[in-house]
Amino acid sequence: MSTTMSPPDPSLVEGLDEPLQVLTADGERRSHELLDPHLTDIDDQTLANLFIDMSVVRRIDEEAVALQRQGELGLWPPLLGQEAAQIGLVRVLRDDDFLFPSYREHALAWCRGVAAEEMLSVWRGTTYTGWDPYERRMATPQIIIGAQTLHAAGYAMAARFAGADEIAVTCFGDGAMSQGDTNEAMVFASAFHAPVLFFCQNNQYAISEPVSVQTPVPIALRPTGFGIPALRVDGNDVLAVRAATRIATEHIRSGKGPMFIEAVTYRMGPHTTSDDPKRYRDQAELDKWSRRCPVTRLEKHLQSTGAPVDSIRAEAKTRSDEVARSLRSAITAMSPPEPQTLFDHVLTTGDATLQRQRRHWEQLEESLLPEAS
Amino acid sequence: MSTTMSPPDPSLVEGLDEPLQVLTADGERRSHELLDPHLTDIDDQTLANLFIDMSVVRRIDEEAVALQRQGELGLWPPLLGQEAAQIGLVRVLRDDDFLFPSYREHALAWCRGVAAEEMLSVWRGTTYTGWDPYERRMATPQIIIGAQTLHAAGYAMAARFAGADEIAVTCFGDGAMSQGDTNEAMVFASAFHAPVLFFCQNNQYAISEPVSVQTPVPIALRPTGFGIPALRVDGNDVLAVRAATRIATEHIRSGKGPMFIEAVTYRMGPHTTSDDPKRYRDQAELDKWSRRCPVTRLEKHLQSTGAPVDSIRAEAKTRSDEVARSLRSAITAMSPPEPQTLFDHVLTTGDATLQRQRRHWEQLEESLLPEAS
Amino acid sequence: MSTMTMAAALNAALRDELAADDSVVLIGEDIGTLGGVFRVTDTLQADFGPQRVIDAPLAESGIIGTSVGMAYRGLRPVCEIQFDGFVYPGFDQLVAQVAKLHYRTRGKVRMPLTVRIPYGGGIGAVEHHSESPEAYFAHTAGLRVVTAASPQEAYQTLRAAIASDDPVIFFEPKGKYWTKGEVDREARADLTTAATVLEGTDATLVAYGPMVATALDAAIAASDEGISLEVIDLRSISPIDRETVAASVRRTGRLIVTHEAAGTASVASEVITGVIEDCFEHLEAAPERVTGYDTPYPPAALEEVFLPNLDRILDAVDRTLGRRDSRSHAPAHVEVSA
Amino acid sequence: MSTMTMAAALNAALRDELAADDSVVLIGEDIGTLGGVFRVTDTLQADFGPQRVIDAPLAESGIIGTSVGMAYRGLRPVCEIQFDGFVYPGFDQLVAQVAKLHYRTRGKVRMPLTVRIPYGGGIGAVEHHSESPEAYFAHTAGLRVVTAASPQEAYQTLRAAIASDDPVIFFEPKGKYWTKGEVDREARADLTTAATVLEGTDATLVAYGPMVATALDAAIAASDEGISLEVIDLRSISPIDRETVAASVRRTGRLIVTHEAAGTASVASEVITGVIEDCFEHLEAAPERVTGYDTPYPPAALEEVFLPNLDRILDAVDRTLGRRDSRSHAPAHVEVSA
Ligand SMILES: Cc1ncc(C[n+]2csc(CCOP(=O)(O)OP(=O)(O)O)c2C)c(N)n1
Ligand SMILES: Cc1ncc(C[n+]2csc(CCOP(=O)(O)OP(=O)(O)O)c2C)c(N)n1
Ligand SMILES: [Mg+2]
Ligand SMILES: [Mg+2]
Repeated sequence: MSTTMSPPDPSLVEGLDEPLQVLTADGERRSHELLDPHLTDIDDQTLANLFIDMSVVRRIDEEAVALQRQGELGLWPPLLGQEAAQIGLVRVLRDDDFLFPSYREHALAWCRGVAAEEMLSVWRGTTYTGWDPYERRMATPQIIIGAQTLHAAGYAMAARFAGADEIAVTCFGDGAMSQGDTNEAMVFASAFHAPVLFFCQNNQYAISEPVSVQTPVPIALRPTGFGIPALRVDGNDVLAVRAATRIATEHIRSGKGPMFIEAVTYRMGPHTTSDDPKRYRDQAELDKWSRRCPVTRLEKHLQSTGAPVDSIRAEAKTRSDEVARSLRSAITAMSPPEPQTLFDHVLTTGDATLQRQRRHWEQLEESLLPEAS
Repeated sequence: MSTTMSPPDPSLVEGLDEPLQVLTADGERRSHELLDPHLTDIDDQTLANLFIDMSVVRRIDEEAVALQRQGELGLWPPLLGQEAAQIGLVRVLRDDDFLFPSYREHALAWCRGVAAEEMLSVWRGTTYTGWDPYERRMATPQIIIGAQTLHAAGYAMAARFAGADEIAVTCFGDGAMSQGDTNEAMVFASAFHAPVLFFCQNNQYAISEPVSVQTPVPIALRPTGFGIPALRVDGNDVLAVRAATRIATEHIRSGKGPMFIEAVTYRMGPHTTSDDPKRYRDQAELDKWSRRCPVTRLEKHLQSTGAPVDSIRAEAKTRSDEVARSLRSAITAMSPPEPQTLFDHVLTTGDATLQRQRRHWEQLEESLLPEAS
Repeated sequence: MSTMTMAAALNAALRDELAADDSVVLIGEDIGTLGGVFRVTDTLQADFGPQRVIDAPLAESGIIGTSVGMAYRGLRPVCEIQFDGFVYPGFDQLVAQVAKLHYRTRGKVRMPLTVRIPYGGGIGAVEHHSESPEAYFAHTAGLRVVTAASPQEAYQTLRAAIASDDPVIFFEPKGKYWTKGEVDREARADLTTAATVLEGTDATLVAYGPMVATALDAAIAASDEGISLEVIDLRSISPIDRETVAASVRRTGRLIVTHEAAGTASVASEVITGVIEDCFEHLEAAPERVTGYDTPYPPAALEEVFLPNLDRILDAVDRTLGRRDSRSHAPAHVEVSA
Repeated sequence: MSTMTMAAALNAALRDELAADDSVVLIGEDIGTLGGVFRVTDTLQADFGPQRVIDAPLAESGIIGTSVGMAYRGLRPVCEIQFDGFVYPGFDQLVAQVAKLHYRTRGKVRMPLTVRIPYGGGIGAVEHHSESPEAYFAHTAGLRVVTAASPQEAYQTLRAAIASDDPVIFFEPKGKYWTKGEVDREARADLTTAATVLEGTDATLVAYGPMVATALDAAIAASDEGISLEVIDLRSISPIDRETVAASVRRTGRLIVTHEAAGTASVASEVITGVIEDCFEHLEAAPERVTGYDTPYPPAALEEVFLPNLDRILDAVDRTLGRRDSRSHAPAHVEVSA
């Protein structure tokens, strides 16, 4: 009972004063006692791959924004500025770890083998789900803020009950910290010692609301109140996120229960293509964060290590161009769903009422065929 | 923005290892650096009054249980064992502070001038509300777990916006800590710096579930994650609760924002009169807590101070007998509401549909009058 | 075959499903050690362990939301909502996730959840413990909504609900938990068809859950006056078995629908509208609804006024039959309430 | 009088209420600096300050629940739910607290909240941004549920909602935010009466919110074929002005009800059932409902299939009039969709 409960581990949260960082804004590698042991595999090739990943997903993002402007998409939520947070996370997860994202984790989908056009199809409005969640071991975009965090906690509970060692990972934003569901997810994860990683991308805004509207204290402090250890990391430093993710996943996989990572980053673009950030934030702030751009930072770091930056850049460009080309042709070739599919998959088995509605719709369509008039 | 936010005050929570206490289980007064400065007004008369308060509310509780057995009430949620927590709290609040209780805070209602029969009328099933919330500055029992915490946060926001210095106080249990609403209430209170006191009576159980089902860490840790300072206090020590409440209310009234108190206590009776605790807890546990009984503890303390215990006891008995007597006569005399009041107060103004339903009901009743057959 | 209460029949159904299928898990508040506040899960945790019969933290959204996650990983969660009035904190997960995931994913993800909700009034309970929220779920596409009127139906319908790959909201008429009946544990049920529990010729009386017994009482009282009522137990509240209802109304030409929930935008409105669409031309009189009034569920002292009863049903029968004088029911009334 | 969009009319109503009554406060997500995702609260925070126009943390239950607390202390909160599909996390506070507090306290505590919900589809949005959840609230006793079809009505109905001592769920047809109209800021409205927006003799067509415009188009198309439709704008979804609807049906003998929400246990079911109760004997044909189908709201590419439209309404009109051949509408259809 709580009266005899031991006080929390003082090391329950790291990085509160300054987010954990190993790459400075200028791309210099700083040694870091906590993180370095988890970066021993970092070599030029790994760095190059990370750079290429980040470049490609940024390009997909740019293409999506352009396609929306051209009317090929209804909406798009850009990840611009959050590449390091997402790539740093997903590249050290196991293939059998299951992801429960929000709507902005395009980099996770990409690294799980989702084709760019599959991602965009949701935002084109042709479907609500661009890929098979089981095939990619990643749920499709969740729009209800916070809802997916409970799904991840439940998935992790089931994994633990099954004695499996895969973990569930859920991504959400700073705004999601205020939803009851996100807090209840921490309650259940903590109570059931569930193998789940809470990954919060604090991109400083919930649409127009700065994170200060949600909380006057650092987000990473929240999970500690639930007994969940947290790491607060520079989300624009791909190596720091990578190391933090390794620390967290090892902790979780070893049966020590859930963990929480706050990746401190910045949404460099609008909330979505229909948002106008100029209404709520100034250029100075944008400039400040541009100097912390995660892609440039890694590029500078590559230079400092003497890696063949030009060829890496070229490689990234080639890959991005390929992706962009096939994306464009695939999207413009994408045909809308057959109208009668409206009636499919409501229940798994027939439903007389809906069948009847479908038949009535078909008869009416029939009667309206142009040649009929 | 959170990146530049200062880490939390290390003294954000007191009493994690051992709940704050000034009266030992044997009623000995221990000196306490943090609490003593807030107990300077304690003299024999105050102690006697506290003892009488606790005795009277315990008697009301006993009478209610008996009346339920006799079929005069449908249900009753006993406060047995939680007298010190509730009296310690309410007796140092200001009359204009507004209370948002759950369903077990009978002592709060009593000290706010609610007649015992008004309290019981809700559990007799004659009404949902036994008193005027504005007259008593106390909302009537809230049954939806956690819902009232948001009401308190909102009330406090309004008080702050109005520049008033009264505070809102909300009472809830250990189980309520898991509800989204309770956590959202801490989000709003913290974000708006609202003058609200979160008072959690951790009575170790949510019906049959021990608090360990809700959280593996002390409850008082939770608010700190929201940036809300907390005190963890021995809820069976009326002086400790009194001092903690003074610390919290002074903090809140001085504009420093919300505070949280976890009163560690024990529900000595069943969850309600329809519950059978033997199904989920053993006698040994009950015995352990009986030795910590808040009323006996204060009685022993009175003895140790050389106060006239016998006359105080006699006084308490007389008062309790009076209350019990008038309660019994009032309850048995209580008449059920007029049937047509079913249709009152749905909306503040007439509603044709409901009027019509009411008329139809009246006609049917009319047609069924015995003399008619 | 054995005689048991509805609560025992539900317990048996849960036990048999837990034994038959390892992927079935129960989750809810106080369902473990305590065996549920109504003892419907009594002894199940002792027999199947705390990972199959899970005492959950006190959070309904958390119970439904984590069940969604467990379903993602192949489990068949059976959630218990302790009382009807406590389902609302889980409403978002139910209507925006559980009901939509199969549609959202074009069939890729199935949500074979069962959500058990003890519901209905007449038990002298406190606020939030006597509600009938079925219309909210009937209006929500993607959910099956069912109930049961007898121990046998409770047993077989709950098993069918758990076995179904659709999410099913299973409303248990808590007022009938202690009524006894024969239960055949071999019998199986579908989740789609209504049952004609009494055949009649003068009017069709549609009920479900706790009101089926009252409907049968009404039929008896009516028969004393030479009125023959056909009583239909809807069983599936959504989708509704319109065939069975319409077939009956085509024969009787008259319809009365009764349930405890308030009448506005209710299941009764839907049954009546469906009949209008299916066999308007066969109606010889205006269909009648006999439901709770459009007030919140009242304090116990007023619930008898709120709830539909024999007299209100017989009064409606009279109206559909064009017989206005209701006094004749006074005796029947006395009889029954005696 | 001045011409403005519905969004501007709503902004004007909020501004005028904020100015007229110090106890009015606005709370919601992004309603401050941003002025709301639809700009309905544009410039209000700048003019009335952050304590009267409150940017809330991202939590709907918190928004409704703290508004209850603010109302306890005498304020008149106007809550904005950013989109229809996000109201469900606040459902418990709405149905178990806001709707019940006045009844629970026997009139001692009033809940003069207004909850603004931009609703409805046809705007090519992503999931959860095009729903019509009004039936959930219409079924809930203790709430007023209203909507508006024109800038003028939006202005006066929102002001009446804020001035009302009852909790009001105000559904704003977001698809009509940018339609313009004359607005008289002196005009006042009640929250209870329906409006006959077009008089006719052959059939009564009941609509509200975004469907009123479509209903009027249908009336025009029908008149080309010599059919005279009476169009009623319900305005108050709950309680429903049954007098006005029944009076019309008594004259026309025929009824069609249309809304975007799914049809089962819906407002259409209720309007039809109410008419059955009020004037069954005047009905010359079965009433028809033309609503969204019983599926979740579909992806944008399919919403035109889901939503009721001119053809479906005219088809229903034909059915009530016993004219089966719908082809004749093809031209009308082409016309309108051109
Ligand atoms: C329950 C709910 N309420 C409101 C919204 C509208 N909405 C969409 S995104 C958003 C802000 C989310 O901010 P955050 O959680 O920080 O994620 P980010 O967009 O910054 O990645 C809001 C309010 C929603 N989608 N769901
Ligand atoms: C939303 C909701 N869910 C479930 C319940 C049923 N219920 C009533 S009391 C209770 C336990 C509450 O425990 P706690 O918060 O510790 O308060 P206590 O009864 O111990 O004072 C539960 C689960 C409820 N009233 N409301
Ligand atoms: Mg954000
Ligand atoms: Mg408790």
